[in-house]
Amino acid sequence: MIWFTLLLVVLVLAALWASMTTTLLRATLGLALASALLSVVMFSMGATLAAAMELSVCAGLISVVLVSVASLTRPRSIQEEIASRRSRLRRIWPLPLVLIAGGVALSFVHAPVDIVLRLPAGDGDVRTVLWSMRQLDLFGQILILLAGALGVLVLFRKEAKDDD
Amino acid sequence: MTPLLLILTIAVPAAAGLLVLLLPSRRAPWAPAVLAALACAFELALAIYAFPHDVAFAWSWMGFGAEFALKLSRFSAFILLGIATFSFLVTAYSAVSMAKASSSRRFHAWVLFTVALSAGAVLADNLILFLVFWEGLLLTLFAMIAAGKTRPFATAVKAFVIVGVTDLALMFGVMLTGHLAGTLSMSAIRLPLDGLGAVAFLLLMVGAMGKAGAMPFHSWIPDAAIDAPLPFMALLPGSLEKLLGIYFLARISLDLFVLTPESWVSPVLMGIGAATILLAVLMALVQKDYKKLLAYHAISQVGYMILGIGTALPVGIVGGLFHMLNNAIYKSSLFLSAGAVEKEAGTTDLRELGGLGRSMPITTLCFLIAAASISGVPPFNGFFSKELVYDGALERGWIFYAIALGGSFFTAASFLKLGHAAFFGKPTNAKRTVKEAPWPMLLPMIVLAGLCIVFGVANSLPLERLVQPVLGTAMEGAHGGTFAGFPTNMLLVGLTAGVLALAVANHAFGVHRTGKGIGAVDHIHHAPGLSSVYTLQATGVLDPYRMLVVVVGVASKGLYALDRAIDWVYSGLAAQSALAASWVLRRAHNGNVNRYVLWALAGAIAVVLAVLAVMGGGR
Amino acid sequence: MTIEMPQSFWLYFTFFVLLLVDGLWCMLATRNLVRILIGLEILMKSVTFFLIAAGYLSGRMALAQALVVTVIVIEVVVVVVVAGIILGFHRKHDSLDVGNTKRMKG
Amino acid sequence: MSDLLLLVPFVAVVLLYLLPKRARAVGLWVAFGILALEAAAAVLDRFATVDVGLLAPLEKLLGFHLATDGLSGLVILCTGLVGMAALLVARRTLESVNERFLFANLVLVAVVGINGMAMVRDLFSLYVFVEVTAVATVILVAAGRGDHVLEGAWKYIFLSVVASVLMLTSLGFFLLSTGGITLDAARTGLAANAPLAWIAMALFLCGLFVKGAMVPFHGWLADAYTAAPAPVSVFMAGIVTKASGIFALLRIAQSTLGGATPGREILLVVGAVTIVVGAFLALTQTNFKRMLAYSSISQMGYIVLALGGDLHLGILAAGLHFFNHAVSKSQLFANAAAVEKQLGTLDIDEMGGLGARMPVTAGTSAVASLSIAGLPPLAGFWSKLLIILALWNAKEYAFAAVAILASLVTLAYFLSLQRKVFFGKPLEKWAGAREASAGLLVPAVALALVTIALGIGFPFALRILLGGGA
Repeated sequence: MIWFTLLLVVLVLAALWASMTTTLLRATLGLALASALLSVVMFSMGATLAAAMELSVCAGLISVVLVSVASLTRPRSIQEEIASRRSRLRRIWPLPLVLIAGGVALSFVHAPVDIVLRLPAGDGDVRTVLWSMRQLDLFGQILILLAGALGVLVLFRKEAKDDD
Repeated sequence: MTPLLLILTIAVPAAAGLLVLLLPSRRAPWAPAVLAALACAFELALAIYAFPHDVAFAWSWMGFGAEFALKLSRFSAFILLGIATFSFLVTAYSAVSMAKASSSRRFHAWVLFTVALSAGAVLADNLILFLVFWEGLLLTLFAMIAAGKTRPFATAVKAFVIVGVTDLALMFGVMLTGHLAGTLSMSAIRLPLDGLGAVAFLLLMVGAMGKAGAMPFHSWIPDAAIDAPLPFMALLPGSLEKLLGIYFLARISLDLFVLTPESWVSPVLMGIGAATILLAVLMALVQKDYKKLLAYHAISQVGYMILGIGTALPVGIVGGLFHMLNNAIYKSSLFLSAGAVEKEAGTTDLRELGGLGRSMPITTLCFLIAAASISGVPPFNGFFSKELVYDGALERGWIFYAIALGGSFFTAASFLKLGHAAFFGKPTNAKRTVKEAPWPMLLPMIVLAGLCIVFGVANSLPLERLVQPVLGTAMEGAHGGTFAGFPTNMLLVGLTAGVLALAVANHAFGVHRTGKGIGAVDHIHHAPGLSSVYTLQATGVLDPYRMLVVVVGVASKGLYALDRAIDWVYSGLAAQSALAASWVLRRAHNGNVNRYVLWALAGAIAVVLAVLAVMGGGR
Repeated sequence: MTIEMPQSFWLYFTFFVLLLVDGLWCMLATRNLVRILIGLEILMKSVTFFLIAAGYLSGRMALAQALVVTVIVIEVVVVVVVAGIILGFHRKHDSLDVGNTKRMKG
Repeated sequence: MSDLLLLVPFVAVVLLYLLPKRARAVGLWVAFGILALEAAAAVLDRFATVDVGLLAPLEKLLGFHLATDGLSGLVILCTGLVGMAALLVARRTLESVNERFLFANLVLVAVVGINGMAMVRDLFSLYVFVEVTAVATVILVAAGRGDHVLEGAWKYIFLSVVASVLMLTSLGFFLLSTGGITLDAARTGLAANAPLAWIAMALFLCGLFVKGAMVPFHGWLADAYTAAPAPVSVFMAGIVTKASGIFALLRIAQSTLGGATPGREILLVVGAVTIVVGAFLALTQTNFKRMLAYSSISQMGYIVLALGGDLHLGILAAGLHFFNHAVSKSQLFANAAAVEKQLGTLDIDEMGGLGARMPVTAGTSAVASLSIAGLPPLAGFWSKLLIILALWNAKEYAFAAVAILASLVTLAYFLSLQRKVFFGKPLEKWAGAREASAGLLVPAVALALVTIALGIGFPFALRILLGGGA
């Protein structure tokens, strides 16, 4: 139990680093790390399929997208960087304090929670659920991927057109 | 007599209105007016044919008590006849006066829609159906004012807001009434006037008064008088709105609710009536514009009707309804005369008018008859209805009678001033040669003036055929079953005559005192009794006229301020605070998406906390 | 290595809230559009975590996983679209500053 | 049949991309045809009863577990009408064939999403389809040519993500409290008065409030509508926002809340606040589309307010107002598109007297404005009357009063709009302005006719609706 809690603490720390670090590249790295840690958390909770998806798509694909966006855009000049760092520090420094305070405060809460329909673990295999009960969601996935493809077509190709 | 005929009374004008809108107006500019007049003539024929019948039918409609129910009763047949008559006369008149106006087509279309909706409102026997027609009239009112000429939009919006507010009250009233009565069928409702019933009655009353233009919902009428086309003034504020407003007031007082003299609502109604009479007539007295003066009288006369109905006595109610009929006759005649003057002399400013009596003799004659009628001179119709109202008012309290009589004095005084300034004296505007108005404009005036005489001399005709059947059994036992004939209470007649004489004397003296530019040849100047008053004034010790002028002037100015204050509440305070609210809210939307996200999160937290609070409280 | 799993709702809830606040703060406190995208991702992590935890605590793991799989697919599409918009901003204003997203007011 | 509503537009998009590039002009008409069929299906059909024999193997194969009822039919009908209007507007306002092709495809994708929302019985699938529609719409906005398209799209998707977070958190709570995420499971949990279930419902409602732009969740809407290209704003205002926010609320109120405390109170308060704030915000706007956008917020508040009233009458009233507002508001945006195309501006302070130059646009916009403001005998009057009756029956007199009083403000801003744009003196500046081309007038006139026809024939329509058990 302690190990699991520690894992979660590290997950939050990674996310905190992603949101506080100075350069975009490091932030992306932090995010990928957080994603990977979440994947481990899911795995240890028994959610293997979701963990695999999280690792490959979020830690993998999304990081690629983020890195390419960062590389496609103009890096800021040194002056801009320095000026922005100061103002950024002013806005971001309370965050760790808030997180620590929030974590400590919430750790004292032990009000009973009615989880009404607690079942013994294991309500069937995820593949069965996904393929025989959630077909509509699968259709939705295909559909949103189609929309995303159209989006890529228009939003990214527009850039190519403008570059010509 | 089939239900079909009832529907035709609504459908024919509506269809004619649509047809007018579709006509090619460039090719035949006269067509809309002619079509309108024809449709109104047909409407009149229908109304006359339907008059002696009793028809009622209902089609099930929406499912929650709202039925498409029409009913022709004694009362609605009477009002329908009035609507048809006045719309016919006014369309005949506007065929000439509006023929060349670019807005003729739209104007006539809206007149026809107004007639259709009015007929519907009068015939409706279901509160929801009634509401639909009534609200539709709001729309045509707006459109008709907007069809006028100079900057009418502000007026239109003002009229719309005021009438809209009163219609909201009506809407609430209808709901409450339906809720209390358990039915929406008007002929089935009979509620006692206590508790919520009284509230419902007052809400409905506000709606009726807003339509009739009683104080304090009158504010738009004088403004509209300047801006709107004159046939409109003659038709809507002059006659139809009074007919409809008083019809509905009488319906709720007589049918839907049980109004007895003991109820506290009765003095409220009488008080509103009395206040309307006096305040509006004092406003009228200081006006210097023909149309505006008439407009304030249009408000003042409503006071008599409300006072009469408010007495809750048969004599007063009959008087009030008879006065409604009479008022519609002479007031539309007066508005039409104003229209004729405006068309021929080019202005309605009394300071620029004068001596029209010679160039427009027929108009002048009609004006004189109508003015005598509104002032309550026997044997014209206004005299008889006012006497009935006086009779009822005196029975309920001398103060109401005194105010009503005072109103008569000022009415007479202001019409003496108006007639004197416009039709007698020297023509002040010599450059323009004024001719008599054309016949199609004169005819309606003549017909209406003739009615003033007929309904006065032969008052048993309207009273026994039209008005008294409305009360039904309540008439029996009182006054031998009829109020026709010359008033029996000679004391009241004497007082009326005295007041009229006083008005004449006052006018004569006033003209003599201030009369610059107005000829001395007028017969009024030589009225007896003048010299003694004059001597008294000449001593300089006591100047009753000046005192009167000062008192009336101060009162009028105060009332004018009050009037503007009411106006300000409508068009100033409400509008300004709405704009301020809008401005503050727009400033809050500063374009920063972070702010919007925080709003959303705050909203979500508030909703969850509210749920937790309720769930916690529920345990 | 087998890890003993806690069963307390509040433990999961605490870390869910911490991730949520972290992501929101990251989104709202920055002036850089890409960093907003990163904040958005952290938000999605927190929600994913909460869904899995809910499935775990209520014994509906399979259902929760099925949902999370779909959520991840939606998430990646949203990220790609947002990235496209960010590139559009950069193309138009040659800057990643959030000031360009605050032009319309009132 | 219900499966076809999802499959046909989807397959059409895929097939359209297989076409050679020079045949792309046909895309718009394919989409138009599909939407026309959809509207026809909604009018003629009860969906579930037809073609069971023929489609049964398909349905078994897909296993979508869809369910249709009167409410689904309502949304599908609105989608068909509004979508056709938007496509016609697109034909005249989008310049290149490629833009029109893309528009048609994305509209079809969004339509699949909306059809899905109309028929699902499961909160997560609802979320998925809401998200599909949102993504397609964001791309539509961002793909436009205007100055602010990116900003509008950005704000829209930013707030959408907030909505997603709220809804997914809510689903987590539903899992915890009821173990299921179907509408029925949610109802069971709520009926048992489980606090967790109620928190979950509150969060889901908040997510939908963002999607439906209820105050204070409304920040994105005005900017997105204003920035969007003309046909996109027709489509968004007409159906997207309504389906993904308001219709979902309708569905939940109908099948899950069942008029229970505190759900009803939340809907009442949020609806009333939205009505008032939206109306006041609209009052002083100077941009044609922005005023319409805030007016949309206010009117959607009416729909939500109705859901807090008497259960059956409230849902009927909300459904009717949903339809009326979808028709009238998309028509007003089509009018705005016509004005923008002819004048090149949307600033109403610069306009004036256009009534003489553009009589059809002026006339139809007057019809739609007056209908939304609730003047008889137009359709909007009836739905507002029913809303007020629904509140009255539920003894919510104060909220009924708010609904009535706010309609005065509605009237005020629509009068001000009509006056500034169409009435008044014709300005010299616009002496050369002409009525828009027939292609832009057709949707406006058609939708105005629907408003008038429904207004006049309302009693009969109501009987059909009551018979159909909406």
